Amino acid sequence: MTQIFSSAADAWLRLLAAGGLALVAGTTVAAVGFARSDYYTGANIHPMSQPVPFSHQHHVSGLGIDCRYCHTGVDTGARAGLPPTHTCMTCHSQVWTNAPLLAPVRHSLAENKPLAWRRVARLPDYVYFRHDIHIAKGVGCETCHGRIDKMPLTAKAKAFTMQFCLDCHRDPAPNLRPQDAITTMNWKPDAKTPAASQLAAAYHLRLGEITHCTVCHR
Amino acid sequence: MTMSEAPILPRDQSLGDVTDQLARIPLHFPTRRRWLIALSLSMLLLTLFAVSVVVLFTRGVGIWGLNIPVNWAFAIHNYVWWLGIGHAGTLISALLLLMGREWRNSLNRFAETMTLFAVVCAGIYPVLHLGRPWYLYWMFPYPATMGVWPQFRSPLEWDIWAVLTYLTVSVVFWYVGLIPDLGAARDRARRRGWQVFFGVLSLGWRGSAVHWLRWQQAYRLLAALAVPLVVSVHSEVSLLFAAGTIPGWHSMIFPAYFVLGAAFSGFAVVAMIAIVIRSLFALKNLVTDDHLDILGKVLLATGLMTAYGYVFEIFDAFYSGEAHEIQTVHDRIAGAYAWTYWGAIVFNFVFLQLLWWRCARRSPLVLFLVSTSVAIGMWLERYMILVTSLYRDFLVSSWGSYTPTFWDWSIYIGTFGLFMVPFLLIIRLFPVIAISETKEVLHEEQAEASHG
Amino acid sequence: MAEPRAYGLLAEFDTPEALLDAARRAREDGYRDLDAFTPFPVHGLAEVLDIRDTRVLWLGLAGGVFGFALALLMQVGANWSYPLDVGGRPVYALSAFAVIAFELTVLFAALFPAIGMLALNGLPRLNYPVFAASHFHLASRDRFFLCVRAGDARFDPEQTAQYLGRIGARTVELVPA
Amino acid sequence: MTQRSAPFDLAAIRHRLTQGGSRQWSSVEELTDDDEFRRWVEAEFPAAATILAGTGRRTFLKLMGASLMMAGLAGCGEGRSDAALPYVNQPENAPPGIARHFATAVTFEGYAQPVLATVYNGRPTKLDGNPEHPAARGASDAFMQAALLQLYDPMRSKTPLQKGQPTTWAAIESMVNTARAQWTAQGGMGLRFVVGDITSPTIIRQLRTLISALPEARIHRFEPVGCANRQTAMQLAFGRVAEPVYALEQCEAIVSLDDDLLGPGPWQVWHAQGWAKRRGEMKPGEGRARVHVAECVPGLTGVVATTRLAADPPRITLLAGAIAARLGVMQGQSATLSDAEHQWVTRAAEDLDAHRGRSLFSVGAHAPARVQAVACAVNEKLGNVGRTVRYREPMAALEGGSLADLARDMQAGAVTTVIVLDCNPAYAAPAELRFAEALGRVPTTLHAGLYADETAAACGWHVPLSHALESWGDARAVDGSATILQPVIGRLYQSRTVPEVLAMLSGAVGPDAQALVRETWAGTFGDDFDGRWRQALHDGIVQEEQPAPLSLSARVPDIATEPAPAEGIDIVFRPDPCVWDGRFSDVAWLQELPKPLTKITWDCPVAISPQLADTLKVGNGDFVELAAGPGKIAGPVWVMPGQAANTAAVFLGYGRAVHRNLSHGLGYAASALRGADDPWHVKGTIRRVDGHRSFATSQLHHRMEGFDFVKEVTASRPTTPPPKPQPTLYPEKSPEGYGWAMSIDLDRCIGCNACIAACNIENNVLVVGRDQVAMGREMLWLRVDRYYSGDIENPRSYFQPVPCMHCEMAPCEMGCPVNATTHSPEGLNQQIYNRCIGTRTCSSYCPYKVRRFNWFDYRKIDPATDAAHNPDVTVRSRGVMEKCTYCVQRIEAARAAADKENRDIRPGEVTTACQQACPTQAISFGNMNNGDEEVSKRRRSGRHYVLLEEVGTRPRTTYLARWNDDPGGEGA
Repeated sequence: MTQIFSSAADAWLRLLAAGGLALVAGTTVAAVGFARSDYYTGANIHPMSQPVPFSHQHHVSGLGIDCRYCHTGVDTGARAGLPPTHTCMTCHSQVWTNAPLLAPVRHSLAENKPLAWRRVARLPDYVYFRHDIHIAKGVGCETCHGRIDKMPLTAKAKAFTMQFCLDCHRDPAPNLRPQDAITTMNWKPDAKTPAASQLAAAYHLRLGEITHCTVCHR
Repeated sequence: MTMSEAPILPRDQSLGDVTDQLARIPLHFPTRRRWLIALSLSMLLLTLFAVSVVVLFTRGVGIWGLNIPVNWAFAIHNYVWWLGIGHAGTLISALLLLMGREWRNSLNRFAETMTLFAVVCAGIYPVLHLGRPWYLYWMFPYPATMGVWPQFRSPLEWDIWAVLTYLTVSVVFWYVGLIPDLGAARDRARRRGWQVFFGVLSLGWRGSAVHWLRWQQAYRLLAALAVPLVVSVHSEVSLLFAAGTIPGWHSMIFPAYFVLGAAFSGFAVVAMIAIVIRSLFALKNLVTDDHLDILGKVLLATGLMTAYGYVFEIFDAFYSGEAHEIQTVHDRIAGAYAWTYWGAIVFNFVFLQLLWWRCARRSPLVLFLVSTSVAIGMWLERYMILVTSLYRDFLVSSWGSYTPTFWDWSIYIGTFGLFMVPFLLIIRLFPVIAISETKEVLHEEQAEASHG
Repeated sequence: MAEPRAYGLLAEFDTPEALLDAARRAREDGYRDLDAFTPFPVHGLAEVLDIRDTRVLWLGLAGGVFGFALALLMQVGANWSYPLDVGGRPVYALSAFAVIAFELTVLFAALFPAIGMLALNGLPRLNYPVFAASHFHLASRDRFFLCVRAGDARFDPEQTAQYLGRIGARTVELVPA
Repeated sequence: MTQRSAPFDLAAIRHRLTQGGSRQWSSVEELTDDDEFRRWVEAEFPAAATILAGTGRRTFLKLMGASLMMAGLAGCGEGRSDAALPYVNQPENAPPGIARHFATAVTFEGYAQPVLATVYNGRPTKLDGNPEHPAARGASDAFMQAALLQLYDPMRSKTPLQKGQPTTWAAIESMVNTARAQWTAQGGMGLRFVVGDITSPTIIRQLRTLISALPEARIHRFEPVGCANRQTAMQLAFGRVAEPVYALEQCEAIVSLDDDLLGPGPWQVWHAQGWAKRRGEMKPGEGRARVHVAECVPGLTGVVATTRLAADPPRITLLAGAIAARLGVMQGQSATLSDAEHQWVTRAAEDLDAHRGRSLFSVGAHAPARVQAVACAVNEKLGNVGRTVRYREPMAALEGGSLADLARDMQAGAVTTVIVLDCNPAYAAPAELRFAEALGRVPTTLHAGLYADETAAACGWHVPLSHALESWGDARAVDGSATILQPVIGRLYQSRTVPEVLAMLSGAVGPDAQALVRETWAGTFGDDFDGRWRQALHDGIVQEEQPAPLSLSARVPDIATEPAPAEGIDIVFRPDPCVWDGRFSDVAWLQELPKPLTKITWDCPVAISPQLADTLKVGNGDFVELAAGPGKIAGPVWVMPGQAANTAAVFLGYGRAVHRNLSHGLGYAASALRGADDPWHVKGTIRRVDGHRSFATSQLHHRMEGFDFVKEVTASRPTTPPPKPQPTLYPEKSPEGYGWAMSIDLDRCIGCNACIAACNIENNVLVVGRDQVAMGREMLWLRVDRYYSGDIENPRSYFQPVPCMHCEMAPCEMGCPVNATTHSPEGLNQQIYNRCIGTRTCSSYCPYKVRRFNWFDYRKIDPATDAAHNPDVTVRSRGVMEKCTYCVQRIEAARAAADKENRDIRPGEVTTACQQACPTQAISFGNMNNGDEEVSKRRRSGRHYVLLEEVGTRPRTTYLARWNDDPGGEGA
């Protein structure tokens, strides 16, 4: 009998085996990574197009308008709410009255058709998030929505994964601020700010009780 | 069993003949026509299976006859049934290897093969029966962005691990045992294609003394592990029920009861396959009537032990005096599904009694029929254990009933295709009987003979 | 003249007994670098050739320990990372974790020696000198081969070949490297 | 996975319900009968085809719903539209996504059912009894809950019709104008109105004005159930119409002759609350509220009765006579009573006698008028009048002729115009009147209704009416107080309210619904109109002087004292407990509500006594034919334990002729047998005919089989056996913080289904259709188990509501491999739909089988429920398990409110939907770690027990054993 395989065959076989293993391992790692990627979570990626190129940067840091001026529901209800066209027109009936950029707003008013914004920060429908309680317990806008005052066009700042929510629900203290700093952007605790633990106590946080399922899912 | 002394294989055959005979089966396949017919039939069943699964996944488990309270039926009970069948393969192979029962060697290869695909059929059911199978991966611990993990206290979670472990170990055990024979087949092969095929699969096995040494260590170690594994796997399957509070499930005897039942049904199927294969490939010289005789005895033994389980279950219920338990026993014996109970008794134990007679054990036909009835009987038993416990549990108000639908049946019958197709391919492509081990036995016997 | 580099000499025997006998004598006569190729494990061959190796078994033990540890780590870890009240059971329900612990113990106790066996045997090895030997295909049929490797101190193509012939080899063949 | 409301939903809903909705429905209708389509279905959905054969549109839609999943494995297909539409001009104090509540009312047989409507973004999602209103006190019944779904019912009439073809209001108005010229010319000669019972001051005012303007016009009253019979009785007794009002909270002894006081109907909540109050107040041994019932068809009152007697209709008369005689109201009777009857009469009479002024003798409104009249006399004699019963002017005050009169006149050709206001005589009228046919002889016929029903089909013209929740209007509740109806949602279709239609008839152009109502109340409110108007709208009740009760003295009519020669069987008629007289038969979700005593859904049986079943050799589902006079009906049998031996009961509300109505193809039309003079009872024959129909029931087995799921306590044994100590290997729960628990008092439960109804709506429980229920796949989170024990001729019956037990040692949680069901620190057994992969292990392990599974995608089956979804609760998709959550959305809402104010949740701040709806407060819910809460008190009570305690699951839902006032039937 003669050799069935050339001496190179073994090399190929081993190469193949190694390649196969590498592929499997690589795919696994890639999949786990992909689920966390900005591409998948939609965080920090290019802002989606809106009917009006509304600039938070201009309105917040430029004009210093408080978040609650437009998002009126934020401390009273589950939803922050988008401003009705009328809110826009309170100013824009005076300034930029016929700026082409604002045409959609004027049409909306004229034809009594809502502006069709596209939702930037959305949670899955089975997550029952309440803005008001988070505000009431001292979680600032910035914590979840990022430096909105630096966004000419609005983009999602954080990956709203369950892990993201859990991190804070397990240990809220580091993300707490005094009520007067809720809407402040780029807020840093200063000398007068009470320590995180004191804040947590002051807000009567039910630590360890806000991670069970029905807090968010019903 | 005293067979280890008496010769199990006819001695008037040389090592060479045996080698050629067995290695020829893949290389110069006999009975091509019958094999092709069998394969195409199996293919049909497999297609039926595929179609049913597509419908199932698109429409939902509602296409089955399930309801509340009977929200488990065919899927789970066929899962248990298939898994049970699988166990015999491992048992025969491993247990008897350890006990040095030579007669095993003629049976272990296809017994193990049978195990592999029985376990595949079993393993696919828990997936099919999910309401949302596309989230199956949630049952495995992986770093999820949800931060949630599987629930390791759940018998269902245990089962996933048990079955996957069992499948992996079975494959490894099967393959390790196969390597030397693949080598032998390679050396018999003349056509290039076959040479490469067996050459690669045999990993260049060359039967060096030191290789044999390590091979034997590994193989025996695997066998030693396989036995407790089998026991644990089916015990866990039984926990899937025993861990619930439902009367008729919540019982201490379940693990033993299930393992024995599993071996019982498994040996029956091994016997069936042995009989078919030996006639199909004319292996009467290797799978001898003595083998059948032994199988018959084993079948009888495990059968009687299972019967004990039945008796004890009833005793248990009345001994506990627990109203619901007694109610369940009553429902089993006289309820709407009494036919499953009595069916199980008849098919499992009545025909079985034939095997007290040697001639019956040694007659392929009789043994085959008895084995078939056992397979059916055990299927009925699983059905009975599931449905009769669920359809009437505690509250009278939630009593219900269950009737399998077309799709229940189509998927079950389809799994036969899922089992047969790969099985047929394997016996077409690989040596169905362990060559090296058979030769070892043969040589020992000849040696004994020559030394007087 | 230059010696062709050889792998060794391959001596063919008819029965395992003949092989054992030959191997024993070869050892007595001082051959050390011996190997044998047989269609099935021949009792006592390892002792005669003085091969001792239990690493495979130790690998089994290691695998078991590894699997057990991994299982416990996984289950305890999961419940530590997100402790949830499940049916009033304890968070670290070791009795419940035992099942999967057992499974993984068995799993790795099986995988380690299986893979280890191949690795120690240097398999897969598709191309190997002895395959070139003219009768070697019978090594998986009904012939038993004794091999004196070229590495042996007393190895000499002619003398050793004659020696093997003397101790009953049916054929002797020089296997090129 | 879910559907949640976004602002401006209303637009979307209106769009779907009109365009999308209607097209889908009509097409499905055409399609289901079309062979071409059938072939297509067989090709596309083989399984569908098999089930499709001979089933209605609902089944079909179910299959479509399931088959929608063909669109891939997107099992939890969230419609991931990222559109965000703000208001253009945000309404005053209506921030999006925040629920607002409006007090208004829905009407049932003309009576107001005062409700508090929960409204999200202009979309009512829940109705609850108005807590401020004495006739509701926060409680509700199934019909009140269902009104919401009727509002969104896509089958509602959407446009005016002329001869079945869509037309415009303009066309209607011009038609009316020409007609009116003719009426005025002839002073209304030949103009007839058909109305149901009407309590609305506005409508009454308008009709009276119309009549005074057209003196020859006539009003005919027709209420298929109603209490016309009772009015006749009052005429007999007092010589004038009157309406008796019972104060059950005053009654220590109630004797009811075939009067299902606690049964379904406009009075249910009122009576149930009164009875429960009395039942709760009394101490053991002090008689509590003893109820003695003799009835021919088992009713809810019979279930809670102290003693119950099954009596055929003729015997009822004799029993009345016997009781009257014993109390000296009538001269000595020689009625031949059986021993059982005699014993019952003795006990009843003694109890009445022993509690003069604190008792009530009541006879069913459908019993012969004379017998009812006797009851008036008896109560007077007992001094109950003014205490437990008072008489008042009927709320439905309109005087008018009967439908029989109208039929006669129409046949005679004396009628030129018939205007049918919000009732359906063509379907419900006794067949012998041949009403629809007669209607055909009338030149001008106009029907105004919520549906284009049988009458609409028989009329030349039809106009759609607005639903009460879309309407300005007014109505009076059973207690006599008025409620002003205000719209809580914009009109979905081009419909008008009854006042608007009447205004149109009297020539007003483009009438303003609100103005018409204001006009009515101008007088009552006087100056400061706006103030009182706003007050009335806010409270949901008009503060006004209630007229003093009438003081009347009863004459005693003579009634039969000897049994009439018995020929044939007694056929009695009853309203269906779920669809009533058929007015609710298109509400899918009421169709699926299990009927209290039979647990049948989507169907209408002929209930016969076990004795009859035995003689006929029939079982449940076998067909029988009932014949009386010319009329015949055939229907499947239900053998009703405890029904009077010679009685067969047929139910109204089914066998609808309107093809698109859900009841089409279900059951029979009882009107075929009904007589015009006595619509409640006929003598007839019954025979077995071929055919069998298996019912879709939510409970297959009703006999308790010797188990004690429902425990009873008696005066001699006033406590349940103390719980056995249950050792456990597991860590004990700490009694810190909140420990949510529910306690259900089986002594108060009357099985009225209000809790189920409320639960379904609050928690978006989906309709699954008849076939699925038949397979045992109903979705009810809370079921009311019905058991009976004892002999089947006159068994003892029990109700037991079973929600999730929220076990502390929950077997289900242990079974779940993915942590989809876990335990909250506060003791909730949480079910997380979006984590569930559907292994169903939890349900297999559940000893109470309270878990429900989405076998298919049920979301698309019933568009009505679609629009009514509660935005705070996930709508479950295919393949996930669901179950009672203790209304966790309410708990979390309360917690958010509390946390914002840094306080604890107050006792009673969280109420579950079932608890809120229950008219008898059988259900209490709260924090069991706070010893002062009702639920903790109940858990300490002697009657407290745990269902299936031996299983050791430690449930948080527990029960209070039922009182048995009459152990062994030998008197207490």
